[in-house]
Amino acid sequence: MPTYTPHTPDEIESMLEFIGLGSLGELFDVVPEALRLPHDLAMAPGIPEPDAVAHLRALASRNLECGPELVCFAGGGAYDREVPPVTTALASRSEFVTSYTPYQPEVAQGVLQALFEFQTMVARLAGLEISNASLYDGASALVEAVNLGVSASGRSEVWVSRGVHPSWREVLKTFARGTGHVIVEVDLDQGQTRWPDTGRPGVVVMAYPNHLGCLEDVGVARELADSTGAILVMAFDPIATSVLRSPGSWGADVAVGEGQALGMPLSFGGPYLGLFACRQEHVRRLPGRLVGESVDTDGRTAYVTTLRAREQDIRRQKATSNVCTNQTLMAVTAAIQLGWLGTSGIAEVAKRSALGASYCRDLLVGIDGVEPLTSAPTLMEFSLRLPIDASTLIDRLVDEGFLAGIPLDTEYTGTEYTGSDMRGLLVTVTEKRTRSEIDAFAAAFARALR
Amino acid sequence: MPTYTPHTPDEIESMLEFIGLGSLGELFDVVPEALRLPHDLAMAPGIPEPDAVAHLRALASRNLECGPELVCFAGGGAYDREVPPVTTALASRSEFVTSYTPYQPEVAQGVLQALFEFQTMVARLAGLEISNASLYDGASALVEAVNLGVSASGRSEVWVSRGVHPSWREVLKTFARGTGHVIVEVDLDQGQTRWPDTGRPGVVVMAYPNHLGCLEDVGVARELADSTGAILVMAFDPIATSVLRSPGSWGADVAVGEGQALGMPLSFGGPYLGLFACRQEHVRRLPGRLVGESVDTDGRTAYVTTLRAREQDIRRQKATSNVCTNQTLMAVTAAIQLGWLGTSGIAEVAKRSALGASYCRDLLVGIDGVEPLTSAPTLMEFSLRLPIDASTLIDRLVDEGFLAGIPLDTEYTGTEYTGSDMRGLLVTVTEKRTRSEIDAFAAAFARALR
Amino acid sequence: MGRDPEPTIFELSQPGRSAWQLPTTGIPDRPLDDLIPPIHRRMDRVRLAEVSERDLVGHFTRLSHRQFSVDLGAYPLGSCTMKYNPKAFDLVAGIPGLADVHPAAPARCTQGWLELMVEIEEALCEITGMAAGTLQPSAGAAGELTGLSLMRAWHTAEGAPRRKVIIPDSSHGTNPASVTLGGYEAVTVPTDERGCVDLEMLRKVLDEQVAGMMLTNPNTLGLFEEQIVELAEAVHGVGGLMYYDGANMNAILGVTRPGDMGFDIVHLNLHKTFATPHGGGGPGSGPVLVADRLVPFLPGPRPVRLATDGSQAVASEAPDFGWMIPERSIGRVHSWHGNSMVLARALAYILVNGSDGLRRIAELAVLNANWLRVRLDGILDIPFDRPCMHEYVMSADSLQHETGVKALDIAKRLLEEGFHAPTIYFPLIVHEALMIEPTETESMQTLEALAAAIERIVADSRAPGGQERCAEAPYCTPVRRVDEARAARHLIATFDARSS
Amino acid sequence: MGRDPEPTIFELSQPGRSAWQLPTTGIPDRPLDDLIPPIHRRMDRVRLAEVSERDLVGHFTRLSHRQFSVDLGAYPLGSCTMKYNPKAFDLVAGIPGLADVHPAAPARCTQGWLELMVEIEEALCEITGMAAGTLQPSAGAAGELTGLSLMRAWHTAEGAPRRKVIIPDSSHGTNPASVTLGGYEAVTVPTDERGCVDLEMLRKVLDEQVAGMMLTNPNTLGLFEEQIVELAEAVHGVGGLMYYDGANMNAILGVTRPGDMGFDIVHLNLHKTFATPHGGGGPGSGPVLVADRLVPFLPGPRPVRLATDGSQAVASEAPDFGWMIPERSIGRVHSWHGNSMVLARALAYILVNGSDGLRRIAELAVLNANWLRVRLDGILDIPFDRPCMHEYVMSADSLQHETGVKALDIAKRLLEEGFHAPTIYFPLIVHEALMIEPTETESMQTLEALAAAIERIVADSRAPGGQERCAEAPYCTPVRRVDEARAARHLIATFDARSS
Ligand SMILES: Cc1ncc(COP(=O)(O)O)c(C=O)c1O
Ligand SMILES: Cc1ncc(COP(=O)(O)O)c(C=O)c1O
Repeated sequence: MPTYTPHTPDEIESMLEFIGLGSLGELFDVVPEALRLPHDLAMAPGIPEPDAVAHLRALASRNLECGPELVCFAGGGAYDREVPPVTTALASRSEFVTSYTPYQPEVAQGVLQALFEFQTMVARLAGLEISNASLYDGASALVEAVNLGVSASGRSEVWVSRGVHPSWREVLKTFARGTGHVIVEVDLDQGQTRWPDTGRPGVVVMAYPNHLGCLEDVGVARELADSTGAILVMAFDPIATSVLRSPGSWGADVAVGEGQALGMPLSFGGPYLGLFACRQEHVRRLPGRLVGESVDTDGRTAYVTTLRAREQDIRRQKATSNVCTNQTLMAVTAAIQLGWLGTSGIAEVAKRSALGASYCRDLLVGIDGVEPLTSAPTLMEFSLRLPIDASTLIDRLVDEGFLAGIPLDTEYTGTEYTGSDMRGLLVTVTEKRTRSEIDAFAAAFARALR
Repeated sequence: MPTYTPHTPDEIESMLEFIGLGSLGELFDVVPEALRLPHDLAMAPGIPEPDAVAHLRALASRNLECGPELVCFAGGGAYDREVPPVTTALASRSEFVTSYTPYQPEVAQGVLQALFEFQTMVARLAGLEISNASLYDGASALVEAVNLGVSASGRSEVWVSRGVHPSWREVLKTFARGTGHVIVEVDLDQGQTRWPDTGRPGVVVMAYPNHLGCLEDVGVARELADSTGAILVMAFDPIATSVLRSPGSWGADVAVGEGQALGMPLSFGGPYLGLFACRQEHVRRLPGRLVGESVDTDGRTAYVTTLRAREQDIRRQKATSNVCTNQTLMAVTAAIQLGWLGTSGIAEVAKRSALGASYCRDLLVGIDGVEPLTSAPTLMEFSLRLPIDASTLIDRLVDEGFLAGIPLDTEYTGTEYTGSDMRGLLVTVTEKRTRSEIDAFAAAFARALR
Repeated sequence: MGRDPEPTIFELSQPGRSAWQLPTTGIPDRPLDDLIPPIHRRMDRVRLAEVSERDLVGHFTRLSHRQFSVDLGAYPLGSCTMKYNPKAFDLVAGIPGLADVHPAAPARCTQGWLELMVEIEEALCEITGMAAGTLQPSAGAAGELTGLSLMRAWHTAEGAPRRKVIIPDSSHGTNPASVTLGGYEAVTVPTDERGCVDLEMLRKVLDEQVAGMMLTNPNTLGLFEEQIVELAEAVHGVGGLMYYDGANMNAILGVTRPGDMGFDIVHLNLHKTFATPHGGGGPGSGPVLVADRLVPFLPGPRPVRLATDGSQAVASEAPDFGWMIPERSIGRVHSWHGNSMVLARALAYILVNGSDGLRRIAELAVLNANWLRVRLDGILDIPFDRPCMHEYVMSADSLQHETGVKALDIAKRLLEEGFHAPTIYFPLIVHEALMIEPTETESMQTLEALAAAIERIVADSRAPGGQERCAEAPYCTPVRRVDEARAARHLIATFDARSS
Repeated sequence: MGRDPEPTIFELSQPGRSAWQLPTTGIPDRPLDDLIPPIHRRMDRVRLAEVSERDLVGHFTRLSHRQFSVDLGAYPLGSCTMKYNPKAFDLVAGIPGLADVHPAAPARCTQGWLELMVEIEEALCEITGMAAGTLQPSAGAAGELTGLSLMRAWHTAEGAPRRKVIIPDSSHGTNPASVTLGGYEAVTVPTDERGCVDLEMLRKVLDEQVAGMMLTNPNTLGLFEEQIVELAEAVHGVGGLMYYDGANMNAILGVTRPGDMGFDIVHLNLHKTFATPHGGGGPGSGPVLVADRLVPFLPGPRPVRLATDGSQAVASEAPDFGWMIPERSIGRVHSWHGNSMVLARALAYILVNGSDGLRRIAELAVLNANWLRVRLDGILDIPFDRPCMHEYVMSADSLQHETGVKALDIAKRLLEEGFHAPTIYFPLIVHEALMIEPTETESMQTLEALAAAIERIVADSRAPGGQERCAEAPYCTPVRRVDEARAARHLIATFDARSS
């Protein structure tokens, strides 16, 4: 029984003796006899660590990971971006990895200062005054933003553009059943949300770029929010925003995003990072942790979690959110990655992605039967209408060594031409994709449709 | 030109101005014009780090590494042993990796204490009082030991058993041309060194286990040393010694070894770790660094490099050795690995290796035409006489996914039966080899000889 | 080395400096204005820090030296299970076949991940005695909200959603917060003098509007709810569901199971019980396991074994894996499939420990806590002084009355002894609470050192000048006591707010 | 957190505790006595530490917090080139296709490694202006001894091995030590008032017994030997060979080359110039490059490009690689092929920098040193006050006379300012020497902070009580000034010697 516990048999005996017990079993005398498991758990006994690692390796070998064998053109909120070894090395430092929530600031300045820097960077990206210290993922950030919006506007009708990631909308709907928010989904037309003319939403939600990769005129949504007194929540991409107008400059009240692109591997969907920024006036409604600067008794700069009276451990049922453990290590990672990228690097990543996407789109729409799904401007992702089902195409391209993209639901393509097939495809190009990869991809794409 | 330098063009300009120069080129005005390179170095300009890493990966992919694709039965001083992730993680801590030689003990207690623990562990393994803080590799440790022995005995004739690793002997001979030591190589017979009856060596050198994997009766060498007043230098294996009589208990004056097996990957031969232990009386002749315990001005325990008057930076041409930079990080790694193994683990590694070797030898000598090269007892390595050239066999077995071992020179097999072929093979089994791997190896071995 | 203040990265920044290097793509360059219409172009450059790679490394390495962690010492933070996180599993997280898999890749490219998820779900079901589960929730609180959503879906399907959820007054703050977010009213039941839920009082608040009850067992006092069967029966009696907050599961692994106690919904904190590192406050993972009758409501898509006809297959009969959306699913609760890499680490931990090792974890966690409880007997108050499970609560109440030294002061003094502080002022029902959870990975020698440190601190509290010394502590941590009130009063939450 | 003393691992040890876990092999068990004859059996168990994995991690993590490093701050240690070590190359060292290759595997399994070695040898030849080389030496000193062996082989082949090797009085200690080990007598030539080798004095000691001369250029005063051509001519004139100690190569990368200066043998310190980390004192790598006429004597086996007929091919013409033993090889100087993984890191560094980047390194290293020299002008003595290369030497001689504060004291005070100390008391020819090498990876801001710290310390030396304050420093490092004399007097070099 190899484990990570230090106790030798002698020590166990002496410890038991010290507390007046005769066996380890007696420790559980307080558990009613009937509840005590009469047998071992129905699972194998422990195996040595190297065997367990080998098992996980064997599982891993049943996956086909993105890399030279499967060149990645899929995105949709999870991006195959350059993560330099320096980011991984720093974020792996065990002081960051194996610490708890910084409840004792005197011995947690490392994490606290990194979070303070993270908050500053996210606020700057979003063009807003306040950022929290992370949420679980893009979807949970959206849920929290809508909760804030409803609370701030006092109205629970939430208009959500279908440009918002379908999974995020689904999560929103799951939890809206509890909060009682009324979620109204709003269609896109040519990649742009067609907001209703009438009605009085408490919150308006849109994405920029949206799930089709399109850049919408956010001004329209801002006007809608102004005219109805709604809170404008904008889902943004932290890389794209380095070359696009920021949520703040578009007038968003709250900006949320998926932060995975800031140094996290794809990891089959997690752990990722929920970004959350808002205007100063909403700070007391902020969900999650917030780090503030203060001083210690010697007057030295020190960081500490603050405005704690919003949080569940203090406010309990009146808290702004229930979030406790969230994604601190990912926030630290993002701070490191953003430090590595810096002002010039982040814009370079966005630019290279955009150049690659434009180059790739030109090749793909040149293929017989392939059409752009919309004419709206796009940046690093774009959507296509295919002559066949997207899953079929993706499948064929896997055989050629490409992950072609993400199928788009019929909510985007309509069923007129396609029956129940999903003939929309979202294609993503990151700064890692080379010209020769794109050329080979386009050629394989054409072959797969022949 | 991507580099790791921080200087912006503005800063370069202002720094040049501060020192009164107009251009970077002027910094080299002190270099005679005729010596200044008139052109760039004839190599490609810099490439981005990810491209360079990709280049190294491409090179790596042209190797066939030990692992499931090439199951390793080769040893001979470089062993495919279990290196747990915990050893790698701790030894990779950047405080250990990116520090210099601990010249300033006040800020180098981490490395110094780790070396103090390393010295203790090596001394205990060797059964001797003193160990230094590392040398380059096994061969260099042997060279230093012989230098110590000659200096201690005052006689420069060195008898070296052919049981000592052939490469180490070669290194010894390379440098003996400078020191003027007379190296006399002594043959093995049935795996045991046949020491000459007459003569008066200053140093006697043998290996235990020796290069054929055999355990020799070290008592004979000890008697020889006693009767001639020679210093007995013993090459030992740090893992094997956990179940074998230690150099100290055999009466060795100096023990040297290759420490790679203590947590270092194969790494195509380096960086490895030279182990060096000796009796207390030789401490002032010790080569390399030595860490001692002392106190600081507040009386707290503190570690520091000591008996520095032996070293080149103080004693210059009278130093015991010229070694300066050596293998500190490997010594720290070994201390961690030995901490992980502990008393029970190291013996378990030796035992499992011996069990595997015995199981494997039984299978291999059962193959038609394969004979044991000697009848001497062996532990984790054993040598065979083959019906064909060893390189040919190794080559065939690579095709089957096995690295069969290391060819043995004709100095071990004699040329009577074999002409100039090398028909000896040294086979090694470590604790990582499973029964099914050994079974498959033996089957492939038999097939390869058919 | 850790003691010096570290400037922010923004103060290290110099215009024009950079660290990034990107791979060569060979794609022809074009101006961004060709690609982005003017109304979408950001006018300014995003001001991030501009540092060299060397300065980046220096900065974050120095910051790490200002941070305590499990790897530096014991972390007896009650309710948090800060056990040792095996280093081997960091390596698992780096395997490209796990790390570089896109979450939207087709199932044929992700069979290994799907199998891994099914494997851990099955293991967690066995450990908790439940039927099936979801791996999507990112942490305990997310699990709670998911569980409450399942409760709502169940009652809705049964007729009406109900209004109230019962929680004990000792419960963790996430419980009431989740109850509110789940659309319920939190009804609190008091703790009795034995430190358990007051069964009589519970019976009084039970009615047909009660959707269920949330409970940790052992509870946040570290005590086993001995009347758990009666509690569950009472709640079930009015048609309510029992929700198990698994934060304290470490105490009972392989000993007893929530499912056997009568719970219908369980969340686990993999980042506590299953040794995945806390990362300074996350990532976690909070899978939710449920009884049979709730399986159809689980979030989807769920990873499942597939029979040859593409339907869900029974355990280990089928080699293929796929996704399935439960019939009456409440829907997704995560952008993708959950914190997958945390699941991979937890599975490795479960495999290494196995049935025997998991039980041993509980035994030694409970042994350690009881040893410490007995060892410190008489040093501080122990409000509920009877055999505890994996943690127990002390109180500095008497000490505070006698000397003025508070739980907070003791916590701060411990920080300079090489230990993290225990959880303090929780649970709320104990005055001057200090909640200690040593975990099974600490040795007897470490426990003795911790006990000796507490003893010394308490003794010094009573010595002349003790109160002042304690109130001033800590002295030699990277910073000294931080002015929390000032941080809230004069909010500086970004570098840009500094000067304003 | 770094300030507390850490017990040795032996004090953490408890009998019967363990951390190890080994893979299952399935090989039937047998008693060891079946396998090992009694006379070979160790009677006792080796006493190693017996600790849990958790305690192992705690111990070495805490030790790491008691250790300064480049990643924590500037390390202006003259003659050591403590530049930033790019993290990406740690990743290179972990690639299984490099890390898990057995050094005795047949060449068909190691083509990648052979190519890598040929590539770096070619790059180093171009950088130094030499014809070919060996990658075997593990560090600079090993390179020196290899070089001296080559010298001996050359002269032996020419007729007789000769007796003497000339070194300047400013030379590094390894030079004279290697000379002795190489079987030569070291003859010292003095430094002239400009800080260079005194050419006249050199001429006086030159005769037919001189095998060669060892020299660094820039020398250990950080000055370029302006008369290098004349020096080389003089040595060559008596049939001697010129040996280039490459420790200071960082100053002249891409600017000038030892080969062009007239050197015949060159060693490089990859762990200095080519940014491979020093590892607390190693591993290093000290390749030796030589002029054409010495190539046949190089150590073997050498990695080479192979022509189709199996002979050595010329550059990049052939895709195959193999081993070749030079005709008149001096033999091996390493157990295997050298510190291969250090070579891999160095190659990556050379590729990233390329021809343009390498020169830029030299420029900025020299710029930084000169900036600091001018910045600190007048603060301490600068014995040879003229434009320096990548480092320069200051002296605390006047300060010591004036205040009693020594170079050692200044060094110790710097330690608490977040900097490593400069090299002190070297070169030996400068009293109270402080040798500063900032390297190119430190920013102007860091240099200014270093200069300001030195300025403050010097000012404080002169303030009342300054001498005492300085003599007592450092105050807040993990330990304070260590009693080095006591360590030597009462030697405790193992834990077991403690009590004795
Ligand atoms: C008893 C209890 N319940 C729930 C939680 C919430 O778990 P998480 O932090 O993972 O959201 C915690 C965490 O501290 C806890 O201790
Ligand atoms: C000038 C000089 N020469 C030689 C050496 C020796 O190099 P190594 O330490 O790699 O053996 C050094 C190292 O400090 C040095 O500075």
